[in-house]
Amino acid sequence: MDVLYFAWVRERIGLPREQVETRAATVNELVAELVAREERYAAAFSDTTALRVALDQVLADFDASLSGVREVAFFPPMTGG
Amino acid sequence: MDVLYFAWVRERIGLPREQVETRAATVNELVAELVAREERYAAAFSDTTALRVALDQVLADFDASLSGVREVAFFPPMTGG
Amino acid sequence: MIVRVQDASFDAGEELNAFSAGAAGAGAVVSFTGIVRDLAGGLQHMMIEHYPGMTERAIAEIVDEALSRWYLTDALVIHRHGKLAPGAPIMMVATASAHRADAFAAADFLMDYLKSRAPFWKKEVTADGADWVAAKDTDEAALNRW
Amino acid sequence: MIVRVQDASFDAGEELNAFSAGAAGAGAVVSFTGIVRDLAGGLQHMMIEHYPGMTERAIAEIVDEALSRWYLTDALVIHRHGKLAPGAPIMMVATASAHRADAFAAADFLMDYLKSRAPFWKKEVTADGADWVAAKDTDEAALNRW
Repeated sequence: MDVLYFAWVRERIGLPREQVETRAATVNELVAELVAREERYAAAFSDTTALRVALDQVLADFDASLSGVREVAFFPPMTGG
Repeated sequence: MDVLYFAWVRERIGLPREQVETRAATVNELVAELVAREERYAAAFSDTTALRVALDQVLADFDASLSGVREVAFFPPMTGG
Repeated sequence: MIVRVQDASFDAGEELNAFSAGAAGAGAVVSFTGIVRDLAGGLQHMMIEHYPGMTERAIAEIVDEALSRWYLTDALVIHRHGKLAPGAPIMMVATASAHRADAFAAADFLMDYLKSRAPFWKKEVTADGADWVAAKDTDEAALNRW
Repeated sequence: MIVRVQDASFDAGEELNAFSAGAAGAGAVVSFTGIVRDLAGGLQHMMIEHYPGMTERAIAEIVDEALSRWYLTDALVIHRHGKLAPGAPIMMVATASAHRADAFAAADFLMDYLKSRAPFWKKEVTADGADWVAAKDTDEAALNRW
């Protein structure tokens, strides 16, 4: 699964994207796996209410299923416009 | 007193402006005087609810006083923009 | 604040750029452009009559009201009179603000008031003759929003 | 309907004129331009990061939603990413309609949704460092209007 990070999430984790092998069934489970890896992930995901997630480029909730999903992206609330 | 006409009011009366000697105390009284003059005025003022009046270039009501007023203008509802 | 009442045409894009350049501290610029359209087909031109003197005064009052209601760094109103060809710009409003909601609301307000409170009258000229454009009840009703 | 996501700058006036020329049957054209502003003073530039692929998709969905809600003859969205100087245009929205109320509402709607639902993130770079612009609660709340 491709996992992408944007804005300060990218900066905290230090990567724009990575391949992740996971059996996580939901976004929340994936987040828990990442947080358990290293401090920089824990720092990035310390408050998921301050984050947004997109599954295959569509906004989703953190309890959404990852079944069939190929691309997960984490980022702060958008500030376009 | 200067009396001005715009748009189809001007076309019906056949004049853009004229000097009117009047002792009318209100706009309604002035309208009554004009209507009594000639058919073209009667045609222009047949329905004053379809008209607007400005006194010295400020929108007013037909029962407004003409005391001190130098310029009265009659016209249909505006269609700018 | 700039108000121009003119028979000459104008370039809406150039006006927008000049206005935006002067409002660089604002961040949000909203514009409205009204264009002569040929609704029924066969429009030869539009004639716009106005009331010189009252026009400038009425527009200035409307703009002052907008400036008192919203946080605007600047506002622009251009309105033409005389003979206008189909596709030509009739008028333009622009507002600049640090807040996009203020820029939108003020431009919307300016349009509603210019439509029904500035002394302009439109006449459409076709091969069949000329007709004064009738005011719409919805335009008068729109004023109640503010 | 035109959607452009680009790092190149653009000329808002030229875009407005080109859009209006293509929408001559509409009568009412509303535009919004967002400009990089130097709020606190000392802004060197703004960096806008985006999510290629999702950006175009999200904007197209927002524009489709606007086209389904209002009578529009056309809509335009341009949004830049990359490095932007103070005073430079960030983005632009334009809507064309036969009804000015529709043109205003749709442009206002597009801005609210682009602000909070299109994947762009702004960072302000000053001599003291760089800070990500925080999303505002009022921007999220604005979506409830629609």
